[in-house]
Amino acid sequence: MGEPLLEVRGLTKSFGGLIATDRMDLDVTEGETHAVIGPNGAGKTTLLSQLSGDLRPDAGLIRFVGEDITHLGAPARSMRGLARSFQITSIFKDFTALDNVALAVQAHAGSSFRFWRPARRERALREPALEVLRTVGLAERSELMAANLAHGEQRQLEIAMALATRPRMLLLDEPVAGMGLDESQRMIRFLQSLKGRQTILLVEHDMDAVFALADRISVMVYGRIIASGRPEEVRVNPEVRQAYLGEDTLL
Amino acid sequence: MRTTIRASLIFLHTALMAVSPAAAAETVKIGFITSLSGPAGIIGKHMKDSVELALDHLGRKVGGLDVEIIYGDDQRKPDVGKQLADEMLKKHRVHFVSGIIWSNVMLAVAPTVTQAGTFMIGTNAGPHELAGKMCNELFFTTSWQNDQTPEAMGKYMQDQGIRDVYAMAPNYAAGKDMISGFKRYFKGRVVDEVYTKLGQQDYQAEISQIRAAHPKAVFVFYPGDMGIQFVKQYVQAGLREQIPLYSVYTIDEVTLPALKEVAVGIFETRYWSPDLKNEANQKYIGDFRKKFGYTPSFYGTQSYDGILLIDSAVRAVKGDLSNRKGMIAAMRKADYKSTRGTYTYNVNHFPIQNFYLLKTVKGAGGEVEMQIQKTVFENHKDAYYQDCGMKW
Amino acid sequence: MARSPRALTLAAGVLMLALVPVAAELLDQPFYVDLFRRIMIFAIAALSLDLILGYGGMVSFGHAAYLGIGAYAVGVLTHHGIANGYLQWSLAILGSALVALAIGAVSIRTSGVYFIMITLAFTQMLYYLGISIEEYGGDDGMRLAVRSQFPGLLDLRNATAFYYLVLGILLLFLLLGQRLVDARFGMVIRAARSNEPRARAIGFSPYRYKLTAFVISGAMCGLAGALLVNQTEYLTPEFMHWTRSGEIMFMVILGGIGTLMGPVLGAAVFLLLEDVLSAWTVHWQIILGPFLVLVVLFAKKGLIGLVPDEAAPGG
Amino acid sequence: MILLVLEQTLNGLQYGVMLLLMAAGLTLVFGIMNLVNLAHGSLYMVGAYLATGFYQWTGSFLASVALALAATLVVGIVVEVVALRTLYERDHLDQVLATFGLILFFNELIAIVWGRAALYSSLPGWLSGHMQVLPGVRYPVYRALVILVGLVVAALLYLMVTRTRLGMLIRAGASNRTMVAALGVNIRLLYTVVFGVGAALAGLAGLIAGPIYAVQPGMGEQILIQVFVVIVIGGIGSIRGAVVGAVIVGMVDTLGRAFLKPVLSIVLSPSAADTAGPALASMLIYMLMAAVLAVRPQGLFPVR
Amino acid sequence: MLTVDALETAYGDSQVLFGVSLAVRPGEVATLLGRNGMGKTTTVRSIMGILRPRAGEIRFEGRPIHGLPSYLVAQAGLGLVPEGRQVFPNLTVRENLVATASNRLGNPDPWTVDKVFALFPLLAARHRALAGSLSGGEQQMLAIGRALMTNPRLLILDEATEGLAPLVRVEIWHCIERLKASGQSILLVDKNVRALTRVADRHYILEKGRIVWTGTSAELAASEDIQHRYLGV
Repeated sequence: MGEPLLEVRGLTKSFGGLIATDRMDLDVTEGETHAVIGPNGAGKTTLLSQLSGDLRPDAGLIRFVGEDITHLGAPARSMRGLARSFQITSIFKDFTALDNVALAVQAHAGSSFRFWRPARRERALREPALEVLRTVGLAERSELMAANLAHGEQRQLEIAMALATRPRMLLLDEPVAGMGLDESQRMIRFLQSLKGRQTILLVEHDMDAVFALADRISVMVYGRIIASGRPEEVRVNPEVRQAYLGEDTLL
Repeated sequence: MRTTIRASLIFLHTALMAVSPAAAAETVKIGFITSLSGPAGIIGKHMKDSVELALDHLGRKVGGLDVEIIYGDDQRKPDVGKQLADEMLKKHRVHFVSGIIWSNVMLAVAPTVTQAGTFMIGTNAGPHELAGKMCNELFFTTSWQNDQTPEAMGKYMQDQGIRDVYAMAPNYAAGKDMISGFKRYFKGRVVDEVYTKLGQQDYQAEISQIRAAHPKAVFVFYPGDMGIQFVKQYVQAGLREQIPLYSVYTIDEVTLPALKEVAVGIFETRYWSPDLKNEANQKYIGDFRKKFGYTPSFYGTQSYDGILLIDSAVRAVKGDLSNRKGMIAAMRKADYKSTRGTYTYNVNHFPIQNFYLLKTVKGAGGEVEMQIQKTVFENHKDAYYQDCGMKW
Repeated sequence: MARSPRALTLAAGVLMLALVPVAAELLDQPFYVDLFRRIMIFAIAALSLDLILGYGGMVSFGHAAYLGIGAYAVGVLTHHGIANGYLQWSLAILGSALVALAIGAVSIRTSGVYFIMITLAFTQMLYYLGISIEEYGGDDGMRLAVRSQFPGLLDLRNATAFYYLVLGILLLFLLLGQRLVDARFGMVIRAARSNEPRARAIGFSPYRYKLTAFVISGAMCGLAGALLVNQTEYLTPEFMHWTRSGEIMFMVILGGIGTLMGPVLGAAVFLLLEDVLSAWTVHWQIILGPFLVLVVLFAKKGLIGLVPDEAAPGG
Repeated sequence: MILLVLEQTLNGLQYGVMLLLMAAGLTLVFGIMNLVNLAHGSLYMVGAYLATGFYQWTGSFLASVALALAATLVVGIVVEVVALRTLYERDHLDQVLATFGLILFFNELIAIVWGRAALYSSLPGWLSGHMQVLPGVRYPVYRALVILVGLVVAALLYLMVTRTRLGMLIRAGASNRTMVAALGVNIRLLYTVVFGVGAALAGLAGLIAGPIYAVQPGMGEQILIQVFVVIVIGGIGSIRGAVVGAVIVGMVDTLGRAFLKPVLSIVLSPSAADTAGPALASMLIYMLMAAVLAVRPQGLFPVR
Repeated sequence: MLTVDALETAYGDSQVLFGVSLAVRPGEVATLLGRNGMGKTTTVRSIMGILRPRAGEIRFEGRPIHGLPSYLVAQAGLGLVPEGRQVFPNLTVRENLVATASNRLGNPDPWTVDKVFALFPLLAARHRALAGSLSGGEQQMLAIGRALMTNPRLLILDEATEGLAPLVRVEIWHCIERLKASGQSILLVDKNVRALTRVADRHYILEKGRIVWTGTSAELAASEDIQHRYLGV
């Protein structure tokens, strides 16, 4: 293994008296699917938002492809190949599904300071967008308003938008949250299909999804990574079981 | 079917009648612009009531023709006045525009009206531009040129040997005219000239400055609402006993009901006073009090005079409203019963008239009123008529 | 697309506007040329506001500033004896674009109520600046000695020629606006309005686009200001009074936010209502006020919402 | 010169106190109900008219103050219940427009009832005099009283917000109204009470302003924008911010008008100072607001 | 004392609850279990009147409370400790407790600030601190104390141990046990099966907006399959 694609050192973020990220270190290697698990409120989404540039850390360093990106904003990180999905579905609700993805394509296809030609007639934007929709299985729903898609479909669209930016690394925030069993199975199968081709940092609660997808797992509690390793290692780690899965031993 | 056609024809006929200019000629249309809203609204009321009284006296006819008055509220804003004038000219097709309290409004309105070939009969504002370079044969005023009244006060104060005067006025066309008029005859030291925002209501900060400057006297021009506020606050601050106050267009029948005793002893100069003894004035004041229940002001007399002046012009051309030359010639004679007595017009269509010194006193009945003390100027001409190119 | 009810409404509206001078001539009511020219000028201002308000989600409560800048550009040059319209109007557009750039650069960093308030604050500054410059009439403002002159092209003193020029500009801006909002640029500002964090996450820096839209909008409104001062032939800081911003905003909402025809319709209905109501009673605002409240509460999509439309994607 | 500065400081304080009375209600409504209420100035106007009206009717200044305060409280509650309740859930744009509509309505209503011309309310004799503040400095009794009343009201408000249950609920509501309701507090009633109190304070400002300014339709809008500047500078929703903001704005505005011109004339030529002085003075508070927002986008005392 | 019958709730167009039915008896500790996004919090919010249910019936001590505004639901005797704690950050600890305190139903031995401090000594030490400056565990204790100060007949805790350090969680569980011992009825919403089987009497498992399993602690503890299928343990 060479240089990690993403390197986090001493990352710290607190809200008032609440320490959400506590001197955290994390490495993600090119090509792997790395899951961060932990109970709700452990600071997973806060971590992801700092990685994507939506939140400014109080201290620490984030390095991506060898470059220090700690002080870059979200758009700049997207341009460098970091794409995120949101835990609470975040799409352009009053645009069609295709528009949503085409916008993501547009952001990475030359200047958007173009004032005359209708963007909806630009094949260079529409065709790649449609292609991505096809990959996630939303091609038939492309002309529907995003707001009118089912919840699971909106989650798929969320991933499609991230993929359309052709990222080097995907940051996925609970991609199967709120999905029924069938929907989450489908999503998991789709994400499995990306494995190997796409580096993924996955924050997830659903253990089925995590163990189905992850090459490596880091366990986060109280803003800190308490253990990191291959799934089977983590599964048997007593510290993890105690901290994450229950406190029976203490009761 | 037939009735429908007939009805349509009648409708069409009426519609054509309504818009054809020939039909309009049977009525004199006068647009009267004044300030009806806000703090200055009280002045507008004086003027509007006087216009109505004038029409009563004329039997609701002007020059023998039916009359239609369109009132407009300029809100003391020149742009609003201009817009009103445009509307009166283009939408209502008025023959005369009259009224206007404020010189800044007048400067916006008068050229608009005269350029459209319509008469502008000013009944208060007299900015120096209109007396001089911008004078126009279609512009007449029944009031005065702004500088004249403060000239009288300047002369009086000069004669009294008063020195070190602090001068204040609102920051607009008339305010500057007033101070320059004052300085034309007052030769002592002007400690400071302060211009405040037109319509300002709180003068406490300025009053503090006056106190710090400790002049020998204060000269102000604060018409209408501004006068009420300024004088009250001047008294409240305890300056009245420290520094005497002289004013023009500040203490009058508009402000006295609000000021009452506070104003007693203050001097003003003016061309008119309720106690001016002539038949027209006594009739006007008597009927006005009877109809409206309060004492009229010079704003009212001027507006009343304005309607009478228009009446004299229309009468002279026997109702031929297209005869502009005839009407101009008639108005130049000032041939009507003015409340100030007889007067003549200067070449610039501004009156040549007397100016008096007035004092606020407690009258016999205990009410506070203004009384003429003496005549400061007789047949006083304004300082700008030589700049006016009109010859007649 | 071409046959949608809205397209027909647009065509009918344009036809009607084009016929106003003819009708006014026939009825011998030249006043209506003035009235409808005024309506179209405010329609341009409202349209410019809607570009950032409806499409960009920026609640600018200081749009009257650009009306003022445009008007002052014309008025000041005329005051110094330069009546050349090309120069005046270029300055109006350029000047308001620059001011919009300055105001936008600061205010777009804030959001919500603070954006409303800071745009208002800047406009108040300009308003008081206008009031204090004695040279250009201060409080009183000043008459425009002559209308802008376009030697060899047309004469604005001719009410009809001026009318058709304004109509032409309005139509041009409608077309430009349509292209703008559908082009890549428009997609970005609409996306940023719809969901700014998402727009950032896919790689757009909304700030630059919003600022550009803000500047374009300011420039358009500046031209409206240049037209307005020619219309009234009077320059006054009142053009920049905050209630004017409120009125323009109301026109947008009344007509239909986030559409191009909406602001035009809104301006027409607002000013006609004002004309009709004020002729009927001096207390017309007691009707207009509650009407405004009702529109806000119950006609969320504005009047244009009453005209059916094919589900136009990407509001 | 020192006496002049002192006197102008008093003037600034007096103006600041008026702003504070307006700002207190507005900032609470803004902060806890998230409502941009442009019509707050109308309540100020209503207070001024009612006080003037009651004074003419009763002939007693103190009685008119009491009656006008009670009446504006009622008017405020009626306005809240009838018109504003539905606006809490709307976005700021809707609120701005709807309350702009209310302004037109109120101004016109007042114009119909009292006419468009301004009313002048006079003061009873015991208030219309002046007092010796320092040797050589006389200050109007009424304005001194205004300052005193304002400071007392500010202190009471501060105690109310920091010490009482109502104050705690107001602050709690500003940060999380759902939770306040879920813990058994009738938040609607709380809103109505707060709005009523805010209205009464605006009414108090209005009736105080009556004898200083002209009582006329539209008088509320002349002060409203300044009040917005106050609460934006202070931090929306913060009473402390409103107090500090009001004093700052009152001082900056008054002292700017009084001293900017002379100060500038030291640096610039007199004619340039004549032009720039008043221009800068009237822009000063807006520049201040822009500067504060540039450095602290949530105002000086952010609520959260 | 609380019965929920065929509750349906939607956010706009998307329905989240499809007929949830459950009941809590006086003095008992019941739980609502389920993975994230299954509708647990939506159920709580619907009960509390924060969300308006589309259909179904909610009764508390025999009185229908569905459709009531949330303050009336609370006044009827329900005390909420919400998901994410939601203390008032700009109020001090003491103020948080006092601001909404009440005893409308006439608890003969009402909660006081001192009693809450006795239950959570950590809070007593910080009573003048702003709630926003507390640690997560302290905030959770404060949120529980705040709800207790309304003297509720039924206490609802939504994800009360989420994201807390193990030691703190243990303290919270001990506190709940003590409350139970004092006769307090409690509805717990959580994912923490092991701890819950000790504290609680009965369990409801929520899956995609429906109750899919009900049983006692013993039954739940015995059924590895149910635990795995619905709770991912």
